[in-house]
Amino acid sequence: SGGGGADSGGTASPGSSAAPTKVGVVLAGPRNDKAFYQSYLDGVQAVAAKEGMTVSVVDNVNSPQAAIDALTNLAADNQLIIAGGSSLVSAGNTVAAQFPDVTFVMSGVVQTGVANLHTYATKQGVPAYVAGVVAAQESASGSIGYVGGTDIPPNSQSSIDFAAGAKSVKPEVKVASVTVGSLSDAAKAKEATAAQIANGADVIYAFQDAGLPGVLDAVKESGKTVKVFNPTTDRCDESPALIGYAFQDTRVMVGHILEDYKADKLPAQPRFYALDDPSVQALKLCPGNDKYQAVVTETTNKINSGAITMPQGG
Amino acid sequence: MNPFDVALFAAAIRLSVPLLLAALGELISERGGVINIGLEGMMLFGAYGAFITAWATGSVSLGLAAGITLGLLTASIMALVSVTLRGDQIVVGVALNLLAAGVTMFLYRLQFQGTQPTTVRMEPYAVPLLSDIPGIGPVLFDQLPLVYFAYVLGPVVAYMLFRTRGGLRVRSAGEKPEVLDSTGVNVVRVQWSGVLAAGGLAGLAGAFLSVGQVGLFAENMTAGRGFLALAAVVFGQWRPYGVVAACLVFGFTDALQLRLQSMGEVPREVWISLVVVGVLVAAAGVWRARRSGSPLRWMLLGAMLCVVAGGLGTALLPSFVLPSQFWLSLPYVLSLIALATSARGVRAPAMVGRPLPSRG
Amino acid sequence: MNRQALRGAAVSVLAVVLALAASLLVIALTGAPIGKAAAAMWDGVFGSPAQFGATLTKFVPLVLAAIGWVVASRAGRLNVGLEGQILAGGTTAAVVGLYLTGLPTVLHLTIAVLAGAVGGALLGGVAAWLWARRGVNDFIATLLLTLIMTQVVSWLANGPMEEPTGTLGQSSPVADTARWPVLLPRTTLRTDIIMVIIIVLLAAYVLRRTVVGYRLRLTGANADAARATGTRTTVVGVGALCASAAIAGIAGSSLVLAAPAANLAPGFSAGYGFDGIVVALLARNSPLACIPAALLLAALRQGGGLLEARVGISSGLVTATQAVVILLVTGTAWYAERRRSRPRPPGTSDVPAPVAEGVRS
Amino acid sequence: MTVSADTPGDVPADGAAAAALSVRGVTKTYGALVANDAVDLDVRPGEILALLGENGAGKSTLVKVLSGLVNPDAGAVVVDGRTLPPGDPEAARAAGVGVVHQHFMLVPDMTATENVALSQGSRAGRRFDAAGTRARLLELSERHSMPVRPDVPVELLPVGERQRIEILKCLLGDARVLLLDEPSAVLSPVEWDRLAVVLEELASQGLAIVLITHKLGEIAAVADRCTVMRGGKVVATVRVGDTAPEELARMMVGRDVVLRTERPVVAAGPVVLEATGLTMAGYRGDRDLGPVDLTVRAGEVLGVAGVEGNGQSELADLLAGVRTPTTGSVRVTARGGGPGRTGVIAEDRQADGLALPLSVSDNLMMRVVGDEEFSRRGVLRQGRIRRHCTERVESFGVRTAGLETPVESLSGGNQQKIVLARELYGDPDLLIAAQPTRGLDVGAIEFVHAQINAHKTAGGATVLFSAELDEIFALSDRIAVMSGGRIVAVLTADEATRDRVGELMTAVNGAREQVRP
Ligand SMILES: Nc1ncnc2c1ncn2[C@@H]1O[C@H](COP(=O)(O)OP(=O)(O)OP(=O)(O)O)[C@@H](O)[C@H]1O
Ligand SMILES: Nc1ncnc2c1ncn2[C@@H]1O[C@H](COP(=O)(O)OP(=O)(O)OP(=O)(O)O)[C@@H](O)[C@H]1O
Ligand SMILES: [Mg+2]
Ligand SMILES: [Mg+2]
Repeated sequence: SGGGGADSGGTASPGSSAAPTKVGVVLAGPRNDKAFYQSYLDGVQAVAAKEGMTVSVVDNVNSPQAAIDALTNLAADNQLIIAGGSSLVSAGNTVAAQFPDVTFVMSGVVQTGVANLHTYATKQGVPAYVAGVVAAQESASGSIGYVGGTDIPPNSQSSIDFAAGAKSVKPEVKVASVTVGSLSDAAKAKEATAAQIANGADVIYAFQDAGLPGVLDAVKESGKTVKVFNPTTDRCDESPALIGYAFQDTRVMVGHILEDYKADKLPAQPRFYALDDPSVQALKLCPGNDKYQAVVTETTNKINSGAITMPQGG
Repeated sequence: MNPFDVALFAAAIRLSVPLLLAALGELISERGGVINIGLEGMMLFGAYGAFITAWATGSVSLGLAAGITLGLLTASIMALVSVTLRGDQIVVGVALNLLAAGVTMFLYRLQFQGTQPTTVRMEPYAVPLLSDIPGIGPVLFDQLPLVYFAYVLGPVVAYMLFRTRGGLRVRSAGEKPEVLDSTGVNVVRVQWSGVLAAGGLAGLAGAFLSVGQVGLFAENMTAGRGFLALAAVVFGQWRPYGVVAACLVFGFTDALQLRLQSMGEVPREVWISLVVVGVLVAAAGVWRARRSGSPLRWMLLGAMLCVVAGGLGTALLPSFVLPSQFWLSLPYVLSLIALATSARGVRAPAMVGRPLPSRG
Repeated sequence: MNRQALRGAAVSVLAVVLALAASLLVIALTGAPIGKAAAAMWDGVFGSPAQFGATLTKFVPLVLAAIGWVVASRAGRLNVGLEGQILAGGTTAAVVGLYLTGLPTVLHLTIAVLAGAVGGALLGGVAAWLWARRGVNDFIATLLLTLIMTQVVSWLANGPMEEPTGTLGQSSPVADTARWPVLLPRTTLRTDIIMVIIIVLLAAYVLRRTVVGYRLRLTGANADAARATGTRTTVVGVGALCASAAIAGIAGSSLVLAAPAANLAPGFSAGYGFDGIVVALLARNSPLACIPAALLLAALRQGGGLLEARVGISSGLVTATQAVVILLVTGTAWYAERRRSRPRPPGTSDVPAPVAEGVRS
Repeated sequence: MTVSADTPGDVPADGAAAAALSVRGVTKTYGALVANDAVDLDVRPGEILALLGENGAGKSTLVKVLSGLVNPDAGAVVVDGRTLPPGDPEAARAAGVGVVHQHFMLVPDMTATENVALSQGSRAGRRFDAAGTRARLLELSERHSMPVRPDVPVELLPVGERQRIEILKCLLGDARVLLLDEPSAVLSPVEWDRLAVVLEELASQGLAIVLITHKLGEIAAVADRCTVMRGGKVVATVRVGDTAPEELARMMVGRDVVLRTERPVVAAGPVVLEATGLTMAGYRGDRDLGPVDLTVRAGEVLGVAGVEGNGQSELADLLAGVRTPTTGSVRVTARGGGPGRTGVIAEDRQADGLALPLSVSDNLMMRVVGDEEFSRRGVLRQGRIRRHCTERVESFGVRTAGLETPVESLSGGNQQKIVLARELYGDPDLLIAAQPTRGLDVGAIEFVHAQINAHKTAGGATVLFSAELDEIFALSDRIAVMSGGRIVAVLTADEATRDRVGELMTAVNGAREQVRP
């Protein structure tokens, strides 16, 4: 192990094989979203508690300049910066160069050739593909729906992949996507879902965090049998309508980041998690839907083996 | 497939109601000469206050009361700084939005540490007999009690503004406060009451979102409805029934766009109704031009566009999807068009955006 | 006159100090170490060249937006839509920076900045047209256009202008030839600040010493009298709105061309348009006073950032603190004005009592 | 009877009746300026007291103190034996003080009914009785022959009608004390006559009335006593019947005033103004102007007379180029050929002639700032501007603390002088003078008349619009009479008699001014 006494702004070189004592976390959204951002932070804090690191957090970073500021401010005091949210990537590209002693890990494709800049990210659309395959089989009406939040990349990727998954098994299935305009507007998510149901959709992929209860409400009030997928976390107990979720645990990924940092093994190439590590991302089914487990496993394997190629864009 | 069904209209009403509550309050405030950019913040505070109270007490009505109270408190800041202290209305409003976003976020996190609990919420109440009317019954009369309140609010506000002394005072505070001053009425107090009305109703609108519709709170859950309500006041041209109509139009387009998006492609019925709307707009334009000499050509242009787009759509049925941002900005575009094509007499109350003169 | 200006300035400074004290108090109430918080505030602004550079970087859009407000309000127009015009200007600058390549730096950058001005002016022009030809309240028109422009930028950044991988919801960076050169190495400060200072001085000069400035002032004071004595007030009003919007557009171009990421991203205007109004208010609509006022607000924004990063104060609290600062400043502005017009004891003024007026001796 | 100007209040009360309104030692200062200086005043029930004073003497300030709009530095206002709390308009209203302010206190987008209702009652939550208010308004309006339209937003009404609404508003408020601040400034002579009858009737019912006016004839016609103010102080109170108008004027200004100006005779020169076929459709919504044809020569003053609302204001705007005609054209030819310059004295100087918040110097530069003389390539030439403004201020005797003083702090007369100094600069070929002396005191009127005559003598052409027939007769070489938006006759000064002009003004087309139900 190298010099352990790396203090703030000190001499730690990137990838020094000691546990960082100070980690800064930047989140593009709220730290308590019960989903993506929260699990990022949980991951860091879990390791931090074990290893005795201090963690500084800046969240709700919603403009480019705020992203630069957050990264710069944290870089001044910390050795490792972990940024959750693809909108922070371009800020990472510029700030990393100014702090060669600090290691930056971004969640999106970064500029190559910068020694202290790395990518660890999830491809959030891929589990939605598997969900699409299940949805097409589950749907009795031949019509399924996608209720999106805002026009952000993981949203559009999930939308495209969900539709592609469904069409891959039933080309004639109708997939309609609606964007609510907010991830936390539960009232409007409810109306959007009600609209989907009114149009005959009986399986819905809801890309909603704080807005999910609105979606489930709409299902309940419709009185129809409608199944819902949600992203990220296990919320199966919230409603019997939930059929499964695109499990994502960035905590594990963040754990990997810290391990790799310690072992001085942060890769130069972007490290993407699709479905290859089920502890990071997977399509999981809620209890009582085991009949689809085989389909899920098969599709997941096909994707991992490259037998299925994912659609582009998003 | 026909999107124009009962569900659509019911959704339109539900989407209109929070707008209606906030916009009618804002109408009173603006008629009194204070524009309230902080409406969004007042709604957010209202939503938060209602949720936290309902969560703590398990009572929806206490929640609603708390929502109103928080709206009133926020409005007091607005009134204190912009009316009593003659601060710039825009700046105060912007600051209040920041304040609401910041404080609700801070407190909510402090309390719930990353969880998102749900709580009791208002139950729909089917009005006996009325809700049995086939067709409109279930749409209009099987709703949350607050929706019924919103139904009567428009006429109530109209009555208050035009038939009561208080209304006269509010309007004169917004047009020519010197007059009010000379009659011995405290103009500052009148403007305060306008702002408070806006705050209380905005708080209620926020409460409608949190404990009325979903029984939970989420950071920034008002999602721009305050600005939409501001636009509705403009679109409604500062008249109570105009504002009601504007909110219904916004609610309807919102419901329709959600519906159309979830249909994937735009069905033939929609194109046909676009033609119908075009014809109606043209007719209304001709009628209005007769009456008030408002510029006809813009109306006709808009109507022509509707007819042409509708006709082409009917004939070709392109399965195209408009970006969500188009729908999100539509209410603002509509408001601007309404203002630009309206008769010249339509204007904001003279004092909107301006501080009261101080007396010698 | 000077003494009054001084008192106004003193009240403004006092308001800010008061607001800072209030926010430190709130911070203390939440249990955070207050000394550390204050130190973080200070370091956030002056702690290192990078921090100071970042403060100055924020100064740029703030002061430009404030000047935009001053120009319009001189002519009696309320341009509340500076925020939207910043978005418009940034967008056009980004378009030129991205798609008009192969030019030498000087030329490309110049064109991109001008494009920003034009973009802002175009959006302001829509409001001006609505005001002049359709009688739409400028206040309302500019506000609505801002709300629309926000959606347009979101659409462009996620749609037509998104970078090739299509995964970031932002555009690619503009060509290097369209970027402002770095002024201080290892900071975000770029040479656009020099242009900005020139613009401020120019605006002050034009408003004070030229016929155009005179006509703006006249139109703002009484448009009817101005029109009756030969000033084309509609032209002046439209011109003021467009010029104001063009300046905001330049602020937008800086937020793209001088930003480290140098691309178009949703929300890049970050509220500068509205904060600019606060700056102008703080500066009592004097262009030169906008410089210290903008520095102050930039420092507040910058200091608040480090407060969150270092002391762990919730971003909600930092936001709320900024709101309190704005409220205090706004609330006290009038107090300063009012103090000015209070009766002074006889004998302290140089205004003689008008006796026997109306008579020509 | 001679009155010493140094002993105020030397006319004792008639009979033993206690004063309805007493003012004791009211003092109000604005900075160093003493607007009211220990003012004492008594008005008894049934009495009409005229308040006379030069512009800026402090009359309106006193009215504002009495109505509670202005908080005095010292002194007390006593109504019916009770001292009013200072600066409380509500208390003043409740005590029965009714005010017609110098500037209208009407909400423009409300109807007369609503405006009246607004001024009454104190409980906010209550429904107001629209039908009842309307009925009482109409009843009163009929009783006093002051026709008003109760359901039209007042912004669409002519000023005369707005003034009537103001007065009715006061009467409906059950006033015990009525303060009228220059009500006749915007009334036609006929309307004034009607108002005079009303005032006398009210006085006979026991109201105490304070009437502020600059017109000595009005004072002679209705007032019992007259209080004269100068420089914020009461200088004398006299019984009207005993005092000649010249004497009143002298007390007020502090020197002799020439009440009648001599009209210089100047040989008419070439045609300067030629207006042909001027029309304007739909002014004030439903009326059409014209067609109007006019010719005015150098060295000539054309007076335009007419009842308010018959198109004079609009014609003035058309001639001044402020508005564009629907058809027809206005040609102004310089005396030496080529396009001529026009100077305009706007009817409403504060609204259309001055930028009140700006400095004296800024206000003097409005027309000429773009000239080569005062700016070079768009940059102001400060030195020349300063010299020019100093010269203007001095030669017109403007009383101002300096060139940088905001015009709003000047008194009405000095504001008018600023307009004259600006508009007469450079010897314009044509002067459009609309109500040039409205609201001015006699001293200031004398000055303005002298300036108009000087302009004429220098060979300029003038079109004079005035609601004061006296003024028209005093200055005009020819008189055009307007009615119903047209010029119904043009008379020479010799042909024109008061009766003839009055008859033409109100004949046939004048019926348009009548109120439609
Ligand atoms: N009905 C109309 N249609 C189109 N343009 C118009 C119409 N009426 C007025 N305009 C134009 O709009 C502009 C402003 O009109 P507006 O009536 O507000 O002028 P104004 O009253 O002179 O201005 P201000 O508001 O400064 O008093 C003018 O240039 C005028 O030519
Ligand atoms: N709000 C104010 N601030 C400063 N000075 C004022 C103010 N109001 C009035 N004055 C000054 O007080 C003096 C008296 O004004 P006031 O309006 O009472 O005169 P007036 O007798 O009514 O004159 P006029 O015949 O022109 O109406 C003037 O010199 C005026 O400039
Ligand atoms: Mg106008
Ligand atoms: Mg007066």
